[in-house]
Amino acid sequence: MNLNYSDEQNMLREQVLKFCETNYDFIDREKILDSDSGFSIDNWKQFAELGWLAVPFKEDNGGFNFGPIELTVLFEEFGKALVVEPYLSSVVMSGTILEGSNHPDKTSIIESIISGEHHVSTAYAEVNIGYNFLDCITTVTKNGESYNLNGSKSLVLNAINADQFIVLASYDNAPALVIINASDEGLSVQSFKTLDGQTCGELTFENVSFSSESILALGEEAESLFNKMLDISILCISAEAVGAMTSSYMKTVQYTKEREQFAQPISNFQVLQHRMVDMFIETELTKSLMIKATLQLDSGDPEATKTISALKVQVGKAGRLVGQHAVQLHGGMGVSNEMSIGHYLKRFTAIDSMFGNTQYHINKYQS
Amino acid sequence: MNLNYSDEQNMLREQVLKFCETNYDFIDREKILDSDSGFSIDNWKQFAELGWLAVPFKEDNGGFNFGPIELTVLFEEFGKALVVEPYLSSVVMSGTILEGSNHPDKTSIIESIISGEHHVSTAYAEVNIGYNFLDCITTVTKNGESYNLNGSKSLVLNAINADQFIVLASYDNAPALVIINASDEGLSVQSFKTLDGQTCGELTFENVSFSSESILALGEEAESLFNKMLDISILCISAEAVGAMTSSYMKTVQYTKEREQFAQPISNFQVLQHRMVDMFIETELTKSLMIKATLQLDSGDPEATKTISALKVQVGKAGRLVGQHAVQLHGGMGVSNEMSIGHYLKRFTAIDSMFGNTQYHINKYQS
Amino acid sequence: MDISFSDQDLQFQEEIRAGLNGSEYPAHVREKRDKGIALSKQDMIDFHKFIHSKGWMGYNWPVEYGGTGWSPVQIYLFLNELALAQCPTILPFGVSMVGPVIYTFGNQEQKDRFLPDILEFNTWWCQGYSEPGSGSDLASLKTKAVLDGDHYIVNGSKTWTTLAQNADWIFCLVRTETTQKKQEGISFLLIDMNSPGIEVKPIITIDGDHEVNSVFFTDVKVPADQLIGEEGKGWTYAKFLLAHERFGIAGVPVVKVQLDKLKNITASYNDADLNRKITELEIDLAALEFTELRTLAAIAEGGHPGAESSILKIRGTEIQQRLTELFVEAAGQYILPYEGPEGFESNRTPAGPEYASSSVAQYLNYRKTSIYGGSNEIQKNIIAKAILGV
Amino acid sequence: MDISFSDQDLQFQEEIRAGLNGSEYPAHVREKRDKGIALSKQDMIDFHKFIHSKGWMGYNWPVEYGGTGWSPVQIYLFLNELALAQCPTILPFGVSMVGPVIYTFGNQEQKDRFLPDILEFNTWWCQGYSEPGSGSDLASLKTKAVLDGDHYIVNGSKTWTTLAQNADWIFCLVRTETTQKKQEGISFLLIDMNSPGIEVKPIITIDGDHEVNSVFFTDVKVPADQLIGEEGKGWTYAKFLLAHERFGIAGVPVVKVQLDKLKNITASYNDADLNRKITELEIDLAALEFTELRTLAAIAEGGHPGAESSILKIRGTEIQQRLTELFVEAAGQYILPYEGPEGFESNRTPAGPEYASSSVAQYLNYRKTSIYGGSNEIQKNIIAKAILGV
Repeated sequence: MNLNYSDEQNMLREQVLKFCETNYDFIDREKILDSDSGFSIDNWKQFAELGWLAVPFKEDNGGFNFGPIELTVLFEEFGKALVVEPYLSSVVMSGTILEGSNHPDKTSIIESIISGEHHVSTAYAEVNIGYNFLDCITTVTKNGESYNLNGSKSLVLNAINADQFIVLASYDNAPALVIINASDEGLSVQSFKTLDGQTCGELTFENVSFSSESILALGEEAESLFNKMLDISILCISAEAVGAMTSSYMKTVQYTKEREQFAQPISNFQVLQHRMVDMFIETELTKSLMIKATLQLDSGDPEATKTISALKVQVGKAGRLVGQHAVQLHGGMGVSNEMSIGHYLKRFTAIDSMFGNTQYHINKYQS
Repeated sequence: MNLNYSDEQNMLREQVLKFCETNYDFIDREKILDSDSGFSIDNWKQFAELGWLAVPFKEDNGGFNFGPIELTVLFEEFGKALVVEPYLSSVVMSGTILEGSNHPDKTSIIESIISGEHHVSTAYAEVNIGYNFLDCITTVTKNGESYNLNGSKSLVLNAINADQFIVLASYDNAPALVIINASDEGLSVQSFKTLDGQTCGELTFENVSFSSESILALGEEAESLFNKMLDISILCISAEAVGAMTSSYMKTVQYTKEREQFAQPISNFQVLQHRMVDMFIETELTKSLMIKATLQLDSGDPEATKTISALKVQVGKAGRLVGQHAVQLHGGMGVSNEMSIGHYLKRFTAIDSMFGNTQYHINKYQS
Repeated sequence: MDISFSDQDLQFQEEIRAGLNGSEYPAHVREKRDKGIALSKQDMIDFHKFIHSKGWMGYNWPVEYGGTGWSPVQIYLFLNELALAQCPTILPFGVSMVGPVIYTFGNQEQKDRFLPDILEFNTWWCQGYSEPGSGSDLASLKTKAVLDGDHYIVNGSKTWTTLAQNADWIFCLVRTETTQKKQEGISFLLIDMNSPGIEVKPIITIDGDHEVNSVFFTDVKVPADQLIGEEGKGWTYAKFLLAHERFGIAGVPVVKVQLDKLKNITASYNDADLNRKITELEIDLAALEFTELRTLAAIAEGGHPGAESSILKIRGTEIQQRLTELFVEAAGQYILPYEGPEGFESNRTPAGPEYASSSVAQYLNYRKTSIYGGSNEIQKNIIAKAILGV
Repeated sequence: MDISFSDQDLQFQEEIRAGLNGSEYPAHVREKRDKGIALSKQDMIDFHKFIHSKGWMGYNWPVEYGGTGWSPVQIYLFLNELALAQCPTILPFGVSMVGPVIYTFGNQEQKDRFLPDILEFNTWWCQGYSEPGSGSDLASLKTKAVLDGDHYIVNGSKTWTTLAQNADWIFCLVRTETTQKKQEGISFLLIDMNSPGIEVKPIITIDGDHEVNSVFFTDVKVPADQLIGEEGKGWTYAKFLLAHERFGIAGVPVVKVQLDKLKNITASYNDADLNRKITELEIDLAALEFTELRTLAAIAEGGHPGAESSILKIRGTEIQQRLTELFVEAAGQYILPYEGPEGFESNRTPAGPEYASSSVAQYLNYRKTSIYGGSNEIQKNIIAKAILGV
């Protein structure tokens, strides 16, 4: 048993930390959120130059062949600074599916993702099916030599900037993963800001036509690839949550030491002290489950999916507790949009809602 | 709207309070618990002399024709001193059923209860049916002109001292309430102490024979009478819980003011202060629901049963919180059997378990 | 004991209900509230003018100053009906805050000058208490007022000033003297928001809404006859105002309306766990509601519940916040699209089920309720001291 | 990073498991534990003698003093296996408490005199720290030891002394000098429980059990060579003892065993809400278990986790207490018949389902866990100061 990060992993962490310190203070972030794309193209270029976009991909596809550990290192640091660049959607979600598929052009698509030039978003959610993503109503039908896609997808991250979409659909009553182009006829995209300052889009498909080559996976293969993508995506946003929790309690400790009321720093009040201790404890417990899930995914342990559900439950509960306490202890400052602390609460709220919320994963863990 | 107790009700409260101060300090109570009967025959005689045993009965039956309000006054004060006399089983439970029945001797039985000479216990619980008391397996069968009772009943309060038992049984697949004598052939009683220092018994019936006169109610009438008894019994133990909560937080406030650690009374510590505030708040909220349920039962409001479930839920949660905090704030003294504070926790635990626990009544409220 | 309201009270309740359902009620306000659309400043004025037209504006004032002279029970029923009819809240700053201070501590000239406009809603008031450095510790305020002839010169700043962007007047606690005890030397001053030297800067809250502001005072000249009562007695007046019975602080009827909405939404969900949480909330709400009635009964008997009303604040805001969490849980992933509110508690993004759009707005908006008006921690300190004596 | 234990460690684990399942293990102890029957004093001695016979008694001691010299991982695995095999807890008073103090601070004569008996369990030790007036504030202790020739004369009392009724020896913190700073003037003294002037009075706890005691000292003569280290340094030794890595403090394996029992009981219940609570507990337990492993990994690397172990204490006891609540919930009304325990955590009343009888005993018994060993409030104070720096 060894729970130390390697020197290489620690270097990666240092690099991300430094990048965020230099390029991602709260003012920088506000400007990024106000931009048209919703993230910084410059930052994304730097991610590419620093090799971060290559982290999880196999060497065959131009990647570094790193695994879940390195991804959690990246995301924990992203979480501390509330980074909004679409790493989750383009690299983790779409990258995982592409790399697991048999698409003839997958290497070139992945290479263009790694280079930072190309964005692919995965469309998995639909109205009226809740978190049972595989029960989708969007359908692929065969039409001579080609195929048609009809239906709609919801909450597609970074949709407005995506060059391609991977779409989870139903074909012959079985799941299918297909890839289409943003420019394809019959596809329309309506984009929104998300509650935590990212972007997402509603997609509508009217006879979007594609060839058999665009089918990434079918049936059980599609299901297992999709579930693999969910596991690793949940792990990444959980690591992000751990980072965000760490920042939340540390900023709160700092604030209460500086804020004076009744002629003393409010950190002197025992009730507030214990509240911060609770925040610290929840953060540490979440980190524990995050590391456990990381190592189980890394080693291909069949228990990993169950631990992922446990982790998502813990992230949901701890995120709520840490986020709410942080706001409460910041008082009026906590509910001001010009302070970073409320944005952590928003991110925790968003993370809990994604890929199955707390209650969904309690039920999943049980079953 | 008027939420004041009447002068008469306040006098009753004063009387009980005074009685408990004089006869029911913690040492007195310990002696009572160690006695064979498990309660004080002397106290019971005084209850009779003071007229308390006549409180809920109609004037026709020798009672004072008082209602739920007076019962809650009694029980709230009983709760403060953790009174163990079998008022609930003999007067409230059995009294309610007797008075609602058509038994030819009901007046004389009630009169003998009021006089303090006679104890009747109601046997309603069975192993394996949980809180669905009406699904009972104990059965009445017709045998010529008379009837036979077979089966077993569990957790019968004050069984060891009862002269008669009212038994909930099944007759022709419908509920029946019958009354039998403790001396009847075929009846055996095994008695236990309860966790909170009272007594209860396991009853077994082997062809216990009785005449048709002993049938108190059948079918829907039995069901509605039984449910009425449950409502009023839950109200009484809830009022008892309110009294016990009041004592718990007040004793805790007192203790923390006296107990010194780190050269100051521990009541100075803000975390403990807020804990005691939580105890106070929960007590007040419980009292509110208790009064609401009392007045609804008093006025025959059809919503009363729903409020009774809400009350039982609140009593369960608040009792746990108040009882546990009281023990925690008393430190080692809290877990010592020689201090009263831990006995309140036991009583809250017992009360929650009776007539449907918190979770049972959440479900019942919903349905 | 008697749980029911008197026949007169029930008849009163009917009259209020009929009035609120009547044709005089501004239709555009009703429509916007039904649809969850934010009200404009003019909408709010129209609503208050309607209330005044019914003679209800001074619902908690004595007859002598143009109020209704209603009993506590009537006030309770009135506010209850307003909430059940989904009316906006009657803005407290004029009628519930500065008004009672003026008619209790102001001189005749001040009463004549300010009270009629409050009742007619000709003036929109805001509250100048909190300062950047003094939140829970209000007495440490620093905004200074120096007497210069027949004017005070005011310098300093106030913060978390609700709807200052709409206000015509502000009532302020200012420091007129620096003393040993920080509660002394504070005065209560009325200031015209159009005075030169006042600047209002919006504070955007985490739900994206603009409800609160910072107000900056730079050499603002305030006529000395706008001082209420005596110099240095401001703290006494402020405490009077805080102790003034805070009707409706528990927010029970609003929660009831919202809870019904939530139950309608989740009726088809068959989600046992969410249903359990809703039931537990409903039970807690019932306990809170009857606690409020107990307080009301005590007031009706001439009592002055002090710290007990802290229970209503603490548990009321806890329940409100839990309810918003359940809406978020019900909305699931559809809380994600969110472009900030159009105004009060409503998101302008239409993606996903209709109710989803406002759920996260409310969740974020309601975080403030356990902070403002004396944080819940402060409320517990008050109970600990005043009731438990520790 | 690597989540798995080394092959050597796994082989070690196998050996322990085989030993505990082997024929040398006292059969009567196994049987009583299986049935949930309390162990007698002799049973406990038999168990400890068995542990000694395997050479495991000094599991946390260096080889030099007759210990195993095991690595932190081995100690962890050993304690884990003991719990999973439903063994009683190895009594900490000798081997984990006074033993390390003696071999670290005692002189050669003391080591020779006391250590072998601890390992062989020829002496049953108990701990004399707490006093009626000093619970969390241990340093305020008042029991006095006055040097009189070659003896100390001890007067005072200790309380909450676990299993003092069985003990041969007690190690005590006593005041040998009255000083300004209350941490000074405290000494560490070993006292024969058979000394004249010692009286042991049982304290019955709320579960009806007799586990703890008051111990009274009246002019007890204690040979001066039973003082450990230097006079006045007792506080240092006590702190060393408290900081000594508290393996297994989280109680994870015991909870696992109990949780499995609970799941067996409730499997047929089809009670969605109880199942949900069990699942949430299981998830919290998984988080706690891995947190303990992180602490273990840090120790194995030579680290000294200090305040972090407070997390294990706080969350561990919270989980233990919640688990007992779930047993009570599962038992429903059958918690009612209860005549106190036969001994450890078992009720002698047989009414209702079998598991019901011990549920309420455990519930009441476990209330102490958040109080003793530094209450959870004190643990949070420690984290606040040591880790958060507030």
